[in-house]
Amino acid sequence: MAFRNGLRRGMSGVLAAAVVAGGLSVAATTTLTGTEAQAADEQFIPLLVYRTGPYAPNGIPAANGALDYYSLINERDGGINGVTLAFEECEYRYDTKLGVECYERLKNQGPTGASIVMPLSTGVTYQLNPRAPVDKIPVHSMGYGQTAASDGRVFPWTFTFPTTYWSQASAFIKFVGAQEGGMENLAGKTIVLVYHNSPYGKEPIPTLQVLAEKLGYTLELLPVDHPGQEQRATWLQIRKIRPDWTFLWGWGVMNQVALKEAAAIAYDMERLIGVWWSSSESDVVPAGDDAIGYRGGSFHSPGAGFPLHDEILQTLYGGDAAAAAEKNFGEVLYNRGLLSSVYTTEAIRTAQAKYGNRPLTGAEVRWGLENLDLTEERLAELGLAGFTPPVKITCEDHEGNGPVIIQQWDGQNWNIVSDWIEPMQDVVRPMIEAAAAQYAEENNITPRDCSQEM
Amino acid sequence: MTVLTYITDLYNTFFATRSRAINTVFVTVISLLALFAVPTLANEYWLQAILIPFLIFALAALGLNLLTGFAGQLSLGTGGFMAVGAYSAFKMTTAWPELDIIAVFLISGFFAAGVGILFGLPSLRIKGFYLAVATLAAQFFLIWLFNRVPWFYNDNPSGTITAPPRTFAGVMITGPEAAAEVRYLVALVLLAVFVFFSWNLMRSRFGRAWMAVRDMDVAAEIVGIPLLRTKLLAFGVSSYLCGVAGALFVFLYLGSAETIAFDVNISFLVLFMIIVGGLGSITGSIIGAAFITILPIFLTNLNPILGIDLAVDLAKHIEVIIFGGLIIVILILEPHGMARLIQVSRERLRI
Amino acid sequence: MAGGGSEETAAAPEALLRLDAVEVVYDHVISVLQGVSIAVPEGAIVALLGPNGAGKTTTLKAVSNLLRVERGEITGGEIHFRGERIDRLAPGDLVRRGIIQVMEGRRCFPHLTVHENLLTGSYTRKDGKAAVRADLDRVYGHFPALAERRRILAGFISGGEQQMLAIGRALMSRPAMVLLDEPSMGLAPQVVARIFSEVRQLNREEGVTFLLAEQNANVALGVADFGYIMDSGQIALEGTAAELRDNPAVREHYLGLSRAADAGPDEGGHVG
Amino acid sequence: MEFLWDFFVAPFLDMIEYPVFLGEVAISGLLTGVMYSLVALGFVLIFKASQVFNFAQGAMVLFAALTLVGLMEHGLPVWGALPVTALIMVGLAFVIERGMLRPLINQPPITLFMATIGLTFLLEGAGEWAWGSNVKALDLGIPNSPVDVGGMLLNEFDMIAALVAAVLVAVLALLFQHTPMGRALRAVADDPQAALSLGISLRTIWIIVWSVAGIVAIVAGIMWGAKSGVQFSLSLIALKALPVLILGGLTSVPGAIVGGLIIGLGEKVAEVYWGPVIGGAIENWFAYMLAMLVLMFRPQGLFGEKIIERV
Amino acid sequence: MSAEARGGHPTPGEPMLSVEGIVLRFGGVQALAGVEFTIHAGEICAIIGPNGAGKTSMLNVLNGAYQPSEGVITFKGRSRRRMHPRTAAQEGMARTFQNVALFKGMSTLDNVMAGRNLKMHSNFVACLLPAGPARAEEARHRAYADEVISFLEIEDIRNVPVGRLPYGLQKRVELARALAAEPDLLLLDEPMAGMNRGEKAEMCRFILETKARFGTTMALIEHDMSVVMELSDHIIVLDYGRKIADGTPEEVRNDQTVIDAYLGVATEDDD
Repeated sequence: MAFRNGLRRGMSGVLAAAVVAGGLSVAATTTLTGTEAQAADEQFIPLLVYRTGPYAPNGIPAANGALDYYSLINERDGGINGVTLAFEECEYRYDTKLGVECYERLKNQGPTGASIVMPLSTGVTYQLNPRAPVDKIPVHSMGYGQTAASDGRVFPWTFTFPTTYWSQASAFIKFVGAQEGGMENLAGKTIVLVYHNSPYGKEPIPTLQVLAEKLGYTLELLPVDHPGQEQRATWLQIRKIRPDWTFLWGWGVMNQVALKEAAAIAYDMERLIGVWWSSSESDVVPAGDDAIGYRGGSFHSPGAGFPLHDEILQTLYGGDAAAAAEKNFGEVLYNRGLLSSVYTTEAIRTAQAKYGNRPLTGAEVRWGLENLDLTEERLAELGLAGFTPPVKITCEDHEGNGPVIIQQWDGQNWNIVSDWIEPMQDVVRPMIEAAAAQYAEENNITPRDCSQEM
Repeated sequence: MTVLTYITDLYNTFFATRSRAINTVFVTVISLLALFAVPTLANEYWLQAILIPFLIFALAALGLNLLTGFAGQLSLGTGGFMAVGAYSAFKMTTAWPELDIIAVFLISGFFAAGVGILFGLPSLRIKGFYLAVATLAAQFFLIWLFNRVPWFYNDNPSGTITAPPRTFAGVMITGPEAAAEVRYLVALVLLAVFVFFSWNLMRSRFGRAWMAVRDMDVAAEIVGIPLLRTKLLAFGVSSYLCGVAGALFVFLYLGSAETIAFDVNISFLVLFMIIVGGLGSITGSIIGAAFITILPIFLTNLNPILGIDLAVDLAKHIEVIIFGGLIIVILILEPHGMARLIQVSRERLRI
Repeated sequence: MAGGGSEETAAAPEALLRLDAVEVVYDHVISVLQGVSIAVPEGAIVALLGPNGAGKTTTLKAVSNLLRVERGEITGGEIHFRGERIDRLAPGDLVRRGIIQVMEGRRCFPHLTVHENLLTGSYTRKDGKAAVRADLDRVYGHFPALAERRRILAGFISGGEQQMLAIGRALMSRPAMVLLDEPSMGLAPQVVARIFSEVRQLNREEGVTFLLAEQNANVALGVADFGYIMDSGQIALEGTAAELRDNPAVREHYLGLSRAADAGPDEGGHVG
Repeated sequence: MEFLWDFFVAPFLDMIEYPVFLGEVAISGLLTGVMYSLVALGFVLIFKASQVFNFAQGAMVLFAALTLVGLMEHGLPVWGALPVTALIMVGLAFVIERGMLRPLINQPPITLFMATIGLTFLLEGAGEWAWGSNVKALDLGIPNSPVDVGGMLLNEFDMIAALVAAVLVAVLALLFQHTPMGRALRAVADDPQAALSLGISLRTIWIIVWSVAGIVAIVAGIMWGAKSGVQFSLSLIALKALPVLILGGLTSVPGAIVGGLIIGLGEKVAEVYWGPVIGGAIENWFAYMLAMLVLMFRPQGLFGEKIIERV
Repeated sequence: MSAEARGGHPTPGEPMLSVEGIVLRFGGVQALAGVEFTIHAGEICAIIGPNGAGKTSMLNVLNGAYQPSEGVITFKGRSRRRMHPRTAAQEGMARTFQNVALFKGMSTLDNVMAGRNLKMHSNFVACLLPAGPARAEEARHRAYADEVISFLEIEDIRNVPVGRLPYGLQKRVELARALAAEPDLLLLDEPMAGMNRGEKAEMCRFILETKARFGTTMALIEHDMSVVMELSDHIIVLDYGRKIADGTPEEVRNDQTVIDAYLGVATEDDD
C-alpha cells in the first residue's frame, strides 16, 4: 500500500510535469512550424486522412491514391514547374472535431501556408466552408460536401467539381429512365432511396422529389441510422414495397450490410444502384458473389489500366504489382484520391501560369481552381485519356457540370457499363442557386458579381 | 471583487496551505493570465483547436458532474441535451437576429433544462446503470428528432445548422469572421460565471440535498428532502449547463454542425471527463475536460516532437492504446479522479 | 506478550490456531483491532464475546483473510495455524489447510439449491467424488431437515435451516476448524438451542474445533470451553467458560443482565 | 386527423391485411434479437460474476473477429484459427484480471465501468494495429439466401445464427448448471464474499468468466462479421446490446435472451409499421425507449434481481 | 416558530404519538401483528424485545418507511392510515438508524445542515449568489447546526467526511443530524450499538441532556438493559410482532412474560 501511495505521489508529479512539458512542446511545435526554415520553393498541401476508425476502409485507399500522385509529381518531375510539393498527412478518424484540429494545425505550415484543403468528409467540409474566406484557403470537396457551394458567387472559396450529389441523383434518374426504355416510362414506377440518416444521406432527396413530380414515379424514403449495422427492417420494407429501382446512399459499414441484406431478400442486384461512396471494392467485399450485378455511380473510371497508373507503378513501386496492390492500387477509391490530386496539381499549374513558378498562397491557388480548364488533351497528356471527362470551372459554376458514369461489379472488378451521363442541369442548377441564395441570406453574405471578376 | 474572493475560496478549499493573501494574488494572476495573456500569446491553433473546445467541454462536464457527481444520477444523455441547446440557440438567433447572442446562449439552456427534466422523470424509479441506459433513450431520440424534423434546421437543404455572424456590444462573437480571441473570452467568461454559480449552489441547501440523495436516498427522504423534486432539479440544472455548452459548441467552436456532432460519443466523452477529473468536484470537471481534450492532441503531437516518424495510422493506433491505457492507470492510481491526485501532489509539494 | 514467534509454537503445542497481537485497519485509517491475541486449542470450542462492533467479526475475518474484500488489512501481529504462519495466505489456501469461516448472516447462495450449496463447500477438495458424496451423507445425517429440502433453492428455506446449511456447507470442506460468526442471529430460541447442540455434537464426535463469535454470551458460554471478551478492538477478558460466567463484571456488562436483574438473584437464575 | 389514423389505425389494418408479411417481420425481428442477445450475453456473464459493467464487450467482439479473420488471412484454416483465437481471448482475460480487475478491487462500479471504457480503446487500438483497418470478408460458407417457409421469406443465415445462439446458450446453461465450476460461478454471482469464504478464488472465477465472455465474443464476432464484414464498426454493436441487457436485467442469462427477442421484435415491428409514419430510422431509439418503459415498471429489468434497499 | 407551523405541540404528559392495531406483513410473514401503544410528550420510551420481535419494523412504520397493511397512527392529534417519511419529517419526527444512514460523502457539518433542510426556504436563484438572503439564512442555520455540534461535542470532526469516521462517532453525527431538525419526536434505533462502555455512558448523557434541554420526546430501541433501565420513563416490550408488556421500567422488570421472552434468550443484533 505504501508502495502504491508512493507511486501515486510520484505519478502525480510526473503527470504534472508531463502536462507542462507537453503543453510547452505543443506550443513550441505549433509556433515554430510557422517560422521553421523550410525550402522556399515548396508548395505545402495538407492531407486530412482517416486510416483508422470506422471509416478507415474508405479512407485508406483514398489517402493512398492522393499521396501516390503527389509523390509521383515530386519523384518524376521534381515538383510542379520546379516547385516541390510538401505534403503532410493528418489522421482524424473521420471525426469532425479532430478533422478541424488537423486543419488548424496544418493551415499555417509551409512557406505560404496550406494552399488548398480537401477534407474528404462532408462534416468537415461544412466546418471549413465558412472559414475558407477568412483563412483564405480554398476548399475542394470533390463529389461530397455542400452541394449549394457549387454556386461560386456565394461560395468563392469552395469547389465541388467535377460533380455533385444532386447532379448524380439526376443522372441516376436518367440512367434508370434509359433502362426502362425512355424517361416517359418512369411514370408509375417506384424508386426507393435507402439513405444514411444524416445530411449526407439526405442530399439527393430534394432532387429526386422534384424529378418525381416531373416524371411521375413514386419515391419512397428509407433512412438508416448510423452506423447501419442492422438493416433488416429496411429491407423488409423494400420487400413489401417491391420497388422497381433502389438507390443506396450509404457510407461505411452501412454499404456492406445493405448489400448483404439485399442479397438476403434476393433483391435483383441489377436494380440496386449505389452512390459513388457506396460502390467501391470494400463495399462489396463481405457480400462476395452475392453482390454481382450491383451498380454504382462514379465520376472516373475504375481499374489500373491508364498510362498514369503505369507510370506510378514503375516510378513508385518499381513495377512490383503486389506491393502496389497492398496500397489499393487501381481500386475505385484509390483512383478517386488520385483524381483529387490531379485536380489540385492542375489548379496549381494554372495559377502558376498567372503568378509565376513559385509556392503559391491559398488565394492564388483559388484563382487557379476558378480558372481551371482540364481539357481532353491535357488529360491525355497526364495519361488519363478517358479516365474522366474534361472539366471547366468558372466564377459562377464551381461544379463544372460534371457528368456521371455507372459502373458494375462482376464479382472481381468494377466495370464501366454506361456512357457519361450528363446531369439535368435545368433542374439541378436552379436548385443550387436557390440553396446558395438561402445560405447567403442566413449568413449575411453578399454574392459577388462574377462579371467583375477577371 | 466577489468573483475573485470566491475563486480564491475554491482554491483554498482544494489547496488550503498558504495564507489568503498569497492565494488571492495567485488567483488574480491566473485570472489575469487567462483573460489577457492567453489570448494574446496563444496562436490561433491553440485557441481554436485546444482552448475553446476545452472551455466548452469543461462547461458540459461541469453540468454532468452536478448531476452525476453531486446528485448521483448517472446520465449518458449529455450529447442529446447539448444538442437541444445548440438547436434552440440556432432557432432563436435565426428567428430573431436582433436578439443579443449572449442572451440567446443563456436562454437556450432553458430549453435543454426542460427536456432534461422530462427525461429525468424515470430517475425516480430507475437507478445506476439502468438509469444510464435509460438516459441513452433521450440521447438517441433527441438526435433522431433534430435530424428528422427540418424545422429545427430551418428547412435548409444541407441539413446542418450554421452559426450566423452575430455581435455583442459591437464585437463579432460568432460566425466565421469572429476572432478566436473573442470566442475564447466569451467561453471563458461564461464558464467562470457558471463555475461561480455552481460553487455557491453546492454550498447551499440545494447542493446538500443533491449530495444527500446521492449518498443515501432513503435517509434523504427521512430528513425531509423531496426525492423527485431534488432529482429533477439536478436534471434541470445539469441540462441547462449542457445546453449552454451545446450552443457554445456550435456557435463558438464548430461554426456549423449536423446532429452527428452531438452523438453518443460526446456523452461518453463528457462522462470520461468527470470520472477522470473527479466525481463530485467542480475543479475536477475542469481538470478532466483539460485532460481528455488535450491528451489526444498532445499524443498526436508527441511523435513529431520526439522526432519519431511514424505512419499516421500507426501513430493513431498507438495513441488510442496509450489513451485507453492511461485511463486505466489513472483509475488504478487514483480512483477518485485527478482532482484528488493533484490535491495529493500539492499537499506534498506544499505549494 | 510480543514474544518471539518461533518459541511460541513450541511452548504451546496444543494451540491449533494462535493470534498474536493482531492489528487490523480498514481503509488505511480506521483501526478496528488493536493487538488481539487469542489461542484456540485443538478440539476446543472457543467463544469470542462482546458487544456489537467490538471487533469479533473482524477477528474472524482476519483469520480467514476475508478482510481484503472489505478494504481491511492486517497491519501488525501474526497468525499461526498448526505452527505455520497463515496471515498472508489466500482464503482458498486457508480452506485447503482446514480453516473455514461460516459468515455472519448465514450467507447461503439463494439461487442455488440446498444440495448445490453444500457442494460449493467442497470446491477446494481434490479427493474425488466418492469422498464428497460420503460427506454429503454425513452432513445430511447431522441435519436431516436439509436432506428433506435438498432440491429447494436456499433462498426459500427458513433462517434456522439456512444456518444449518451454512454450517453443513462449511463442513463439506472437511475443516479442522470452523470460524462461526453469530450463529444465533435472528433465530428463535429453540432453533438457537438446536444449532448450538449440533455444534457441540460436531465438536465432540468429529473433533471439529470451533472459534465462535457471539453476542449472545449466555448461549455461547453454554457450549464453549474457553471464552474471550472483546471490547473496542481489544481483548478485555479471557478465561474458561465457567470463570467468565461467574465473573460479576461479565455478568453485568456482557451477559445482557441489567443491574436490576443482577440485584434480584432469582431473575439472574433465569439467565445462567 | 390523418396522422392519427395513420398512426393508430393504419398499421394495424396493414398487419391484418398481410398476415404473412407480419409473420415475416416478427420472425426476422426475433432472429435479429437473437443476434443482439449474443452480444448482451457477454455483458451479463461478466456483470453477474464481477459486478463489472463491461463496456468493452463490443470491443472484445471486434478484437475476437479481427483476430480470427487476421489469422485466417495469414493462412490458418478456420478450425486452426478458432482455437488460437480462443486462446488469445483467454490470455486477454488473464491480462485483464491482473492488470485491471485486481488493482481495482473494491472500487465503485462506475470506476470499473470507466476502466472498461479505457479497455475499449486499448482493444480497438490493438486490434486495428495488429490486423489493419480494412474490411475483411468472413465467409462461413453459410448461404445468405432466402428460404420460403409457409409463404414467408426467411433468411437461412439468420436461422443458422439463431441455432448457433441456441447451442451456445445451451452449452452455457449446461456449464453453469452441472459443473463444479459453474456452481462456483453462480455462487460468486450470488454472494462473492461467501464464495470466497469457502475457498472459491474470485480471481479464478473472474478469469473464467472473462474467458467465457471472450469466447462468446468470438461467436458474436463471427455472426456479426459475416453480416457486415469484419471491421471497426463491430465495436459499435455494444450500443445495440445495451437496451437488450437493460430490458432483460443485468444479471440474467435468460433475461439477455428474452430481452433480445423483445427488443428485436419490438424494433422491427415499430420500424416497419410506424417508421414510415413518423419518418423512419426509429428503431435505435425505440429499443431504448422500450427498455426504459419496461424499467418504469420493473426497475431491475424483466429478470433482474430485485434491488432491495435496507435501512 | 416551526412548532406552530407544524401544528400543535402537545404539552408534556399528553399523547404525542399513538398507534392502534398495526399489522405489517412481508410476503406471508407477519412482522407486526396488531400492535398498539401510546408515547406521551416529554417521555423517553424504550422499545425492547428479542431479535426479530419487530422493533425496527415498528419504527419504520412510525415514520413511514414501511406502510402497514392495517392500523392507525396518530401523531400530534392527527390520525392517519399510513405515514410518509417526508410527512413525518415535516410534522416533526426525526430518526436515526440501526446501521447508520449518514450521507457518507458529506462532512459532519453538511450532514447536520441536511437535517435542517426542511427549515430552509431560500429560493434557487438566491442560492446562486455569494451574498444575500440565501447566505443570511445559511449563516443562521449554520449557527444552529454548530450549536448542535458543540452540544454533542463533535466540533473536531466538523469538516471531516463522515464516511471516514469510526462507527461510534458516526452514530453521534446521526444523532446530531436528527436533533438539527428540532424534532418533537425523536426515534432512535439502537443509538448505542457497537459502543464501548465509555461511549455508551456518553451517549446516555447526551440523550438525557437532549430531553432536559429541548424537551424532545424520544422512542428508542436498545438491548443493553442497564441503559434501558437508566434512561427510560416507559418501556414497551415486543415479541414476535406483538406487544407483551407496556409500563414503567419497574413494572416491566418484574413482568414474568418479559423475563421469559427476552432475558431468557438472546440479546440481539448484528455487527
